[in-house]
Amino acid sequence: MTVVVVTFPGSNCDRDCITAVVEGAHGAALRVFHKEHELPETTTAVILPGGFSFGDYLRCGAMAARSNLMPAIQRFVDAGGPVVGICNGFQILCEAGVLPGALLRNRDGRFHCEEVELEVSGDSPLLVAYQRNENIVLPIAHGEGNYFADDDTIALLERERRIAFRYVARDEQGHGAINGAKKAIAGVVGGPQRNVIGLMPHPERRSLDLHGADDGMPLLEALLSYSEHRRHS
Amino acid sequence: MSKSALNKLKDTDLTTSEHGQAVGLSLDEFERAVKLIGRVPNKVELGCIGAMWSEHCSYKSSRVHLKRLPSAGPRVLVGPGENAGVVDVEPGNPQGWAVAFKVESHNHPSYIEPYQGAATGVGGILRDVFTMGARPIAAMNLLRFGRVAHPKTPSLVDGVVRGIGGYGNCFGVPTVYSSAEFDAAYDGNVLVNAFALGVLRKDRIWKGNASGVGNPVMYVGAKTGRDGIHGATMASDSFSAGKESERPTVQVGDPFKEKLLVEACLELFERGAELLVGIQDMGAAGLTSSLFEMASRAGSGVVIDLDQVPARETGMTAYELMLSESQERMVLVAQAGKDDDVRAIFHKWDLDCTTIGTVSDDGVVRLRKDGVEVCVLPATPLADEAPRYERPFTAPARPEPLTRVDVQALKKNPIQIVLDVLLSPSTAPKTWIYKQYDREVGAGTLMDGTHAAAALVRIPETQIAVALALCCNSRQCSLDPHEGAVRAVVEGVARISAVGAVAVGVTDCLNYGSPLVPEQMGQLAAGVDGIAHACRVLEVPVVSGNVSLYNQTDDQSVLPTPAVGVVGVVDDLATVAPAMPLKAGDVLIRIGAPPTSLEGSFALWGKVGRKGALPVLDLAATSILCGFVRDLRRGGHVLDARPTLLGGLAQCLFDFARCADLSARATLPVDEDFFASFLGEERLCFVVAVDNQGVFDVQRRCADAGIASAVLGALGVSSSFRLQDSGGDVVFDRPFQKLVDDAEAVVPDLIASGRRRSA
Amino acid sequence: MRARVIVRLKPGVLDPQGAAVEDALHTLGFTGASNVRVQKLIELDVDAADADACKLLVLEMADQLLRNPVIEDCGVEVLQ
Amino acid sequence: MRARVIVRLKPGVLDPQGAAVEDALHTLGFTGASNVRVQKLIELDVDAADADACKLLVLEMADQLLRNPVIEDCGVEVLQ
Ligand SMILES: Nc1ncnc2c1ncn2[C@@H]1O[C@H](COP(=O)(O)OP(=O)(O)O)[C@@H](O)[C@H]1O
Ligand SMILES: [Mg+2]
Repeated sequence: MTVVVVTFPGSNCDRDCITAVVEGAHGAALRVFHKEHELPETTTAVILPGGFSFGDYLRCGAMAARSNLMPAIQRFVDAGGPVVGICNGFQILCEAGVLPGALLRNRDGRFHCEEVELEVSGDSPLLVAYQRNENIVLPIAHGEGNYFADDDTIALLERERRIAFRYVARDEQGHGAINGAKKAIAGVVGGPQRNVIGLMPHPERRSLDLHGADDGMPLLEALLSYSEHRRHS
Repeated sequence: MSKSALNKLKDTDLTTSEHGQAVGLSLDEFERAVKLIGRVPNKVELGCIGAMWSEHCSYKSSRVHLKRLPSAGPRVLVGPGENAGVVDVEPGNPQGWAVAFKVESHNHPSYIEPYQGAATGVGGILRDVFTMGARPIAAMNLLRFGRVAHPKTPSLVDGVVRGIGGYGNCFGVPTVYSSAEFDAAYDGNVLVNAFALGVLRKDRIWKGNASGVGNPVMYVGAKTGRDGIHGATMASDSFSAGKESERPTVQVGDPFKEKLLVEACLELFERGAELLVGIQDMGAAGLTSSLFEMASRAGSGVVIDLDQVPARETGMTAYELMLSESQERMVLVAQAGKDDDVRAIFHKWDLDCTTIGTVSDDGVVRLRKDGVEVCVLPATPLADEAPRYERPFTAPARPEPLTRVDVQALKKNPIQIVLDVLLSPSTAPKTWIYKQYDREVGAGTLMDGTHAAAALVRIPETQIAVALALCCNSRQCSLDPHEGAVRAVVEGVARISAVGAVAVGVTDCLNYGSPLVPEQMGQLAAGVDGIAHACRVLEVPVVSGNVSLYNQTDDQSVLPTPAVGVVGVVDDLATVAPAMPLKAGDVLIRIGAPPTSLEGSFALWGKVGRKGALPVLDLAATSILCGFVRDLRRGGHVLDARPTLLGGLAQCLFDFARCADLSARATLPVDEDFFASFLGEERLCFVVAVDNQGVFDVQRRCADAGIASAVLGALGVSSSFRLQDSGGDVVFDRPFQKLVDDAEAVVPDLIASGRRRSA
Repeated sequence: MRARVIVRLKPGVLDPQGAAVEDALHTLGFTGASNVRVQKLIELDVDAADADACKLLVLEMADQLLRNPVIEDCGVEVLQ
Repeated sequence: MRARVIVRLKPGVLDPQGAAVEDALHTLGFTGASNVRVQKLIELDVDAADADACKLLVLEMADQLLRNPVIEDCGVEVLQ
């Protein structure tokens, strides 16, 4: 059983994700470089880590979404394989069309690194380790986390309970106060079997003893147990 | 003479002393150069000499003083002289971990273009660190801006903060500590000092050596453009009106490219000496300083074909290629025949990597362009025999001590005095700044400057943590440059002690005015002595640093600002409680003897003129105090600790309360003066937060150690922040949340006011 | 041949940068400024036989990389 | 009146974004693309009597806010 953490040239949370999987969740993890064309055969789950995959030039995630490895990741998704995209990883999944919508620049034009309160709100096998409607606290660190999708898409996401996480702090229109995200969306569920999650906050930064809190662990644990479960079924 | 006459010359044209002036060489220096090489230099050679002998690269005014800094110690693996200093973290383990760190200034560029200036400052210091073989895991910065009311201040703050964040966040280093203060003395010269620390195995340290005749010299990273030509000479000159047209093209940073560079270099380092001989980044004075320094360190020479240097623009001359300060470039010397293996690593990371020459044995740097030899200069003499000046200096005059009248005037309105301290931009919380920095990338940040006295970052995959702080009380330095510098070191050591770490090394960035003004040179000399003295007594070596002079515009020079970065180690991070949340009822205990006067305190700054005689700090006692608090902090009942610094005890208590999100109340013990105890800064104490059951234990340990302690009050007892005098009378009492909101608003309001003001 | 691609946010998409610039212009006293949009303009040289071929090629680049159809429209001009 | 400001990096100033886009285009097979520069284009409505007044006003805005004179040049066009 192997969690693959994809390394794009400007990924800078890839090591953190590996540490979270190995040290925090006691799983096995492997870095795979974006220039590969295939995932290793042992791959049971994939994490697209945070960072600035290609410098975030042009649009965050745009160039990474067109890298060699992406078709293989798409096939993995189509086959029901669990995938989590964190921060830049979320941006990449949107750019690649694996998840709907896009992430725009934060409404105030600034980078934000701070803890935010989130409501776990969607249905996905990767969210089962959280209580339904549980509120958790995770750090964000992004300049472009302002989620956008057209109204039909948003309505669909709501109807299908595919909004994985929402920011608790909202503005008058119900958008995320921190960055302007439509309907305060901080994370989205996708994939044929709800097997993909993209989110702006960083669960891997709340997964070890030294972090003093472990609100990120349930997501990582679910990722591991779901891939384990798939392997046996 | 202006640069234009020099611009007209071709690469190989011979120069005169007047051209020398255009590259920053005095008449004497030009003649010295002629004597050294036995002939008149051509334009390329003159450019190289000008850069190498600039203040920035040669330290010609400061070198005689820097020698006095203690740089040896059992943990020092690499001292000053290399790109960064390296200190042992695991002395018992021959393959164990070490840390490489350094602080560097980017003051002049940041004033001209705040975003790019600050960004490239971060880029430069990161390269200095990873060049040693280290993976950067933490960054800090020390910023000094002009008055809040100065029209340029808001946009400078905004640009600098965005620039630091823009670079560090993308590169992927957590920026864990930031010191930002404001004073009219920085109106025309901001200070942007950037610090970086990386981790490496002590048996895998790399240096900038060009050894091994016949080995290929390779160029990696970004292409060379016409950026920042003469940057090093610019940093060695003061600003004045009318010089704007001589500004070099601004260097633009590309943090993404730097990220590729660090990954590629670390992969190369993994392969070790099988492929690599030596490596150096191109910093100030670009290709010139890296080639000359690498050759001179190895006692070798190099033959370089400048046509092989990847150029971003067409028609670049040898002069331009040698003096460009384009960012994100490195020079390395590979093992003969291994060019292709090296290239493969860089290509994997989509980077240019070109062989530009070979190592020779004649000690000469030879440059060819278009088949013509354009430069033949001896490496070692140029690097080692740079001019060195014992500039005349005068010992700084000691200001008058405070008079009764000064102090009485202050005491008339104690509430306002305390408010002035708590709500000053220099002491106000820097949350607005910190939020723009990714402080957690790497997932190893246990504490950062937003909530703790110092930052604490884990060395990946270990139970070891590194503590860091970057400090300077510039106002105290302006009153007493020696004592102020002593206190900058003490502040750093106190901060890292407060998070439970042992200080293992220091890096310093000496920011002063013009070395040609004897008073300002005197400040530098005294500052060096102060750092040297404190480091000796506290037994912590200075392993790297930087000097930034000419921080003056016309006649206004900055406050003397020796920024001191202190690095400490926590062997086992299980021993420091992970940022345990404080709770209502936790008790605040002051440890150490309180100040008895207001000399040198922030409360009086700007109110009494340049007055205040800082007493000499008892370093031995302070050292014992720091060690004592460090031991207290490790395990037991002490949940958090902070030294009393800028703004004294009042500020310290407020920071405690603000970070804990709980109000605080404090009453002085009998026979203490409200003003001296709450606002004095002439002596250092600590405040510790202790859970209720631990109070007796902590007091007993203090008594056993012969250290003064006093229970001042507690957190969260009411909704007001209250300071009471020895008699129990309430002197200062404000709704806590309002005070916090007001303090938090100071910096964002400053930025917003800039928008309004430029209307 | 030099071409120019203008990438603009689609009408319904919030343009935070444009809004910020508009705010700043207002505080600076340019109260008459409105509907500010910040767009991207990409200029590049293209190896193409003629203007039509150039335009086609650049449109292709735009579809594959330069714009994100979820949020952006784009227009291509051939300069010379 | 609608105006358009093109803010471009001065010649010689590094454009990391342009370089990255160029690299990406090459990887996607568009090997004929070169000299890629990514610039900013700001469009806005202005309260002005005529095209000349409009242009003057926008130039003023550009100098005060829209461009960074140390590294950027700009051009103003009045659209209608
Ligand atoms: N104030 C100082 N204290 C200690 N070491 C210093 C100081 N200033 C410079 N050095 C050391 O001198 C050497 C040259 O530094 P510098 O010229 O800043 O490096 P770079 O070429 O990277 O700019 C470095 O090893 C640096 O650490
Ligand atoms: Mg260097």
